[in-house]
Amino acid sequence: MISIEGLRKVFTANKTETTAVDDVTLSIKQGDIFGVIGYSGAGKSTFVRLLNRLEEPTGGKIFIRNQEITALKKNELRLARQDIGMVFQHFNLLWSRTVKENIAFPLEIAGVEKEERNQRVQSLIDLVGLSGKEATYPSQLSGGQKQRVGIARALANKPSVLLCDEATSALDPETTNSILDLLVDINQQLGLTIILITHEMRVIRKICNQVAVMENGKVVEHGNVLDVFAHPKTDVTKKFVQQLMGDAEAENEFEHLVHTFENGKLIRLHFVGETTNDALISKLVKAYDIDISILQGKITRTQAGAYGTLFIQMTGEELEITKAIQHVTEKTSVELEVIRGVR
Amino acid sequence: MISIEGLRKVFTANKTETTAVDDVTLSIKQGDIFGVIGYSGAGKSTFVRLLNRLEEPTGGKIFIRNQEITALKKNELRLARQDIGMVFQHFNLLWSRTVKENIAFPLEIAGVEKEERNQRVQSLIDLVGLSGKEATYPSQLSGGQKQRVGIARALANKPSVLLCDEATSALDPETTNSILDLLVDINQQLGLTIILITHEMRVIRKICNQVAVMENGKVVEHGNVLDVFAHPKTDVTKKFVQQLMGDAEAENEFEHLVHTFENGKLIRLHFVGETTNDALISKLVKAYDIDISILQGKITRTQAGAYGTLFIQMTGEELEITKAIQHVTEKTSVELEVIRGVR
Amino acid sequence: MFADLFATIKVEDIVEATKETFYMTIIALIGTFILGILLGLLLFLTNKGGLWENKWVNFITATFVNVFRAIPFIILILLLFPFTDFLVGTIRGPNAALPALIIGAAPFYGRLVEIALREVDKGVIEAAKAMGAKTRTIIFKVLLPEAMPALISGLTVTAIALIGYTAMAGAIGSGGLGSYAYYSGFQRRDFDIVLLCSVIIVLIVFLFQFIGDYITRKLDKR
Amino acid sequence: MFADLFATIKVEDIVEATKETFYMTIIALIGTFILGILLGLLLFLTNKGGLWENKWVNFITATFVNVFRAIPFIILILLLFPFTDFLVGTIRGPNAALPALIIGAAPFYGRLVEIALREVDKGVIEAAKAMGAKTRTIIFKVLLPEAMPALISGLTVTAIALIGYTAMAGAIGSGGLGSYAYYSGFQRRDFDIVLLCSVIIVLIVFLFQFIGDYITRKLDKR
Amino acid sequence: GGGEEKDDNKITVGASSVPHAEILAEAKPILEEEGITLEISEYQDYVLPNDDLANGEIDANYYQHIPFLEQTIDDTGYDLDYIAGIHIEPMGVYSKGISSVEDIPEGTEVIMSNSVPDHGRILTLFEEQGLIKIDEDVDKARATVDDIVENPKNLTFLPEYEAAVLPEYYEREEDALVAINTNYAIDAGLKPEEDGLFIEGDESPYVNVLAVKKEDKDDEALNKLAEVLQSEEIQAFMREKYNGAIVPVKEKK
Ligand SMILES: Nc1ncnc2c1ncn2[C@@H]1O[C@H](COP(=O)(O)OP(=O)(O)OP(=O)(O)O)[C@@H](O)[C@H]1O
Ligand SMILES: Nc1ncnc2c1ncn2[C@@H]1O[C@H](COP(=O)(O)OP(=O)(O)OP(=O)(O)O)[C@@H](O)[C@H]1O
Ligand SMILES: [Mg+2]
Ligand SMILES: [Mg+2]
Repeated sequence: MISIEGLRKVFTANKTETTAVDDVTLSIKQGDIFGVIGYSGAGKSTFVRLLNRLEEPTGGKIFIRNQEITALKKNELRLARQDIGMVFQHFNLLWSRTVKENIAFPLEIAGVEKEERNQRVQSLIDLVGLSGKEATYPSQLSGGQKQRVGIARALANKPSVLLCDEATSALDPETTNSILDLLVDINQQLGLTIILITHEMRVIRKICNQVAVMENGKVVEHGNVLDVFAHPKTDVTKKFVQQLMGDAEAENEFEHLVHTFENGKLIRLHFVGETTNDALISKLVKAYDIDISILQGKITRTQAGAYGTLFIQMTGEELEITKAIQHVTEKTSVELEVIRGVR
Repeated sequence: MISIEGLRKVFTANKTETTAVDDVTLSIKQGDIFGVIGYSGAGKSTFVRLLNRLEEPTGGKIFIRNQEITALKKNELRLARQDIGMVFQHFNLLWSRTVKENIAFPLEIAGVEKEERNQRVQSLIDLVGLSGKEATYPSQLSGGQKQRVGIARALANKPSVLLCDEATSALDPETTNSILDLLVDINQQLGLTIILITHEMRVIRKICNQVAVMENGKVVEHGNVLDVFAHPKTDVTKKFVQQLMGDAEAENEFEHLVHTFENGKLIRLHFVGETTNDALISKLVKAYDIDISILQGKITRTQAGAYGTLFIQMTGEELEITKAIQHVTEKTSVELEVIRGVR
Repeated sequence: MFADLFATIKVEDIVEATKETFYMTIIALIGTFILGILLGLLLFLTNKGGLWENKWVNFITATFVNVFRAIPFIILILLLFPFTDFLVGTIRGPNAALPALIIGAAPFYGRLVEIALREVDKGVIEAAKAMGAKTRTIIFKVLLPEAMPALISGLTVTAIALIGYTAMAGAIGSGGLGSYAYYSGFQRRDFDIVLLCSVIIVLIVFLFQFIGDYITRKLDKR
Repeated sequence: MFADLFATIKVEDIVEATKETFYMTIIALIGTFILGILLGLLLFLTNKGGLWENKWVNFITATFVNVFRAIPFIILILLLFPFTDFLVGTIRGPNAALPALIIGAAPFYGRLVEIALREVDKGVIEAAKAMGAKTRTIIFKVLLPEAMPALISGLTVTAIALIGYTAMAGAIGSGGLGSYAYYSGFQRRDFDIVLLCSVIIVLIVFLFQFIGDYITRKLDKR
Repeated sequence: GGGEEKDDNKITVGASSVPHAEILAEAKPILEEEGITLEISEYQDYVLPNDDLANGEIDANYYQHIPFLEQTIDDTGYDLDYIAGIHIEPMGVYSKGISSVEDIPEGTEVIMSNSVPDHGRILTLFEEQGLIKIDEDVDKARATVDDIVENPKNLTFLPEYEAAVLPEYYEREEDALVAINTNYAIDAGLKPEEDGLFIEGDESPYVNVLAVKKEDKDDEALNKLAEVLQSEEIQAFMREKYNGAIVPVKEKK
């Protein structure tokens, strides 16, 4: 569907060059929901803007549906763009148009008839929860309302590719969920391919099947969401995964755990998705003469099984504890790390 | 510190009235980090903008440090505002000024001397991670970089109150964390009072001690973060809490759990923060002849003890299971809900 | 009392002059609006980074605009005689003044249009581009509507400048208040006429300003 | 060849006229800039929803601006004689034209300033207010810098209109290319002079336009 | 242009509004009795009436004096002529601070109209007073400031002011000499005979004429118009209405 080869973008400002996107090679399949994550300034927005050539690449090629976007003439590009929806980080609504007229705009561009236009616009307004605000001008909307207009506008022309630049960052979780559900719906029903920049791992986890992690303009890791998250290779990815797993906070409060729970061993268990380990704690407690307290952590159900991290406290005889640890490391796929030994 | 009485704001547009903030009465103590959450369009931005009178209230009173903000004359208001920092949802940077000059702006207004100004600006630039971008104009920054400039600008004049309108929504988790740490630091060292709108429960949980939930212009719930989250009363709050606890997703995948785990009882355990319950599972397994698998859930460490929800599967004799359940309900503070009985 | 104060004034002459001023200003304004928008768009679109970026067209348009802005109005009127004769069929009277008024004012308005278009948010133009809009669509549905308040304010300014120009068009017998004030009033030291004409001109200016401000305010939804 | 073509032209006269045009335009432009910014700010700030919202001051400023924009230039020059005499000490020559040029052009530039200020992002003004900025600070550190590209473009437009006005100031012996072209060229049917003067005027216009565009581009960091 | 299908009994005459158009208006009813319809077309400009006459837009014009007409013919090659001279608008030199020609100090400034056709006329006046001498080889009517060969009092001639503004300079510039067309002087409340330092007499060559195309010189209706304009009735009207600013003449070509 989309294939990208050696894409580069260099900005020159005040005589210094910034390589915003650096030699990115990727391919995205039809129907993928492709997440892009990375630190602020990593080049995510620039990357997405290159895809529909809002920025002209400094180098590299982009193919969408076997059409070489980077080689298109002005008019061909125009037509190709009608099939690519885009949600902007800063909304970019026309202040001179009402909510309704803003959403109708891409339909006017594509020459959709008035009756159908009205119908589609109305159903989109309902979908994004803006009924009653049809005749309102953007300046009278809240941030999230503006963003929803932007999303409705991007979907109006039933594009086959949707580019989202932090489309839900101004939205509360409830609205985010309903928007994401909407996207998944369209994705499944019409095979819409979505490329989505986000800072919220929750969004990635909820709807993406592919993910790319960017750092300093480079894609440092990409692939299946579960693969990437289960075995993060780079520091960036690890940091992001920690957010999802709630470890980021755990890390910060580590000291606190160490001090609060003075007896027994503090252990981190890392479940990597196997159903056989579901009753692990129960088994350990029965098999060995120890007690286990669950201090903190998060377990998530994935298709493959439980996945996540738990901090536990094991108390009991030193020997029993050692045996239990041995059991875990030798007989299960759970990764175990002793944070502090018995005092 | 801040006390708000019967605050109201009604917008009139196209002859229809919108009550954006509806009779809000609240008080916020010095040094509080006060979170405001609510759906898009709930009136959060309007509420915060009323606090420094960027919007004139339709009714009600606001006191900050015993000064009646709503009664101040123009010049008094001006001076009062120099002590209130504000981070805008849409950044509102001056495009004609570089990063450095933007951050220096409130200092120029407050008449801080050049040397000290430069020094403070530089240290803020370092703190928000924009070193090297000092001389860049906003149009050449990424979304998150702009937001960080906005944050640095709001902090520049060492205000005693900081109003943040989704100050971290354009930021990746890592940067968000560092900004939040910065805020907590200032809060602790200088007693800065922070009022913070956010959609990210993570942010609330990480730094807020007080929270208010808004819906349709009204504050439907407020108080200590733990209290509000442990016993959410309204639907809105419950929805938000579910996000924090990872239940939102759990709810969605509930069906899936029910089908996958066909034996035993499916049970939801809700820990409400008591250290005595830490080893609950371990105890149950030992005391009764049952096995417990942890399917999904999240446990968070709070000052008061473990807090969170776990979905577990209990297998074993019907009788033993019943006893175990009885034990939990009668002898612990853990809330238990049987989702599906034994098949 | 009024009759006393303005004893020497012929009311019908003043009415006639007022009509002529209105006639010339309004027709010229329509022409200026159309031609000015065209010139302004051309300047904006062919400029560096514009949708039709084209150094040469930009240079030629700029030259055209600058040349006609620079020529003293009285010389312009005379230079345009052959053109006026061809277009209007006469080189005297109010109608003959129109081509010169339009060609004198349009380059000026064109520059104001260019300035207004430059203030349109780049992000919005980008959004339209991303939707695959034709340049025509961008012009008519984005650039012009988004710039409309500034375009109308600019038109108001131009309208008032045009009222000033009509005074000079008196040289070719186009009449109007300005030339009536100058030739029948000022040249003959009849300051009652100058005063009365000036008051009427000021009232007309206020009228245009009021209408312009009203429309601008109605259109501005920011 | 040049000497041949323009046999009748006295080079020193043309040089002198060019100097006078430059002199009048530049001095008047400085005055216009200052007075126009003042008027534009006053119009903007006292307008509905402005920082100094004040119906009456706004009305009075608008009246002042409109009256002076409406008076035909030649009449304006004469009305200003006592004022000019007091201020400049003479009512003849290039210096005597300055007050009329400035008072004729400033209201016009004032309107352009108002339009430019209206285009400044409301959010940025709000940010400054939230920081507790004095109105003075908002004016000098927010409104003017943020509107600067449009202010300079508007000044360029005004400068070129001023060049046109200097031609009319010839009536009081201020010299300059425009009146030289009309009196020594056009009146005597010496079209070489008209042509040469026009070419020089166009070149001056281009010069102003070029400088204006350059500054605008440099300042515009959006 | 309306030249082709000429109606013998209808003539269109271009004129400056004051006094020419007013004089024509006075003549209109008299001509009407003779069966001639007179249409008056007013001009504010000095170049167009001759252009219009040459290309047949109008049948005659009445706004210029003979030297101006001759210069136009020289400059453009138009085939124009005149039927009769009607009146003179004498040029006068005024000053608030200087009371006689003898008292004119060294280096006095002379403020004069920027209308080129007036320049020769004013300089001739100065020459008649013995204040300057104009180059012998130059046609006096076309003399410019550059043609002065002797200027014993070192007068500074400033030929660059709008004619209508001149009375203002008379009021405000006491030490200068101001050359003012009589019509402007009168409108400004000056009395030429009393206030003028020196003034043109009726021997002046600057006679305002009824100009026509050469081919129309013998046109009946136009000659009739000339006759009416020179009639006692119209001449009396001129004397009375413009009390001294206009001197009627009866010159015939
Ligand atoms: N200037 C205005 N005129 C009219 N209505 C307005 C105006 N500003 C806001 N509103 C309305 O007031 C309500 C509250 O808006 P507000 O911006 O406070 O919401 P919010 O809670 O900040 O939402 P979000 O999370 O989407 O930013 C919305 O329904 C909005 O449409
Ligand atoms: N027009 C420009 N001129 C110069 N540099 C630019 C320009 N646009 C972006 N950059 C730089 O390119 C880099 C990447 O920017 P980009 O907007 O792609 O980041 P991002 O990943 O979207 O960040 P964020 O999450 O903060 O939005 C940044 O360092 C930014 O400063
Ligand atoms: Mg971005
Ligand atoms: Mg908001």
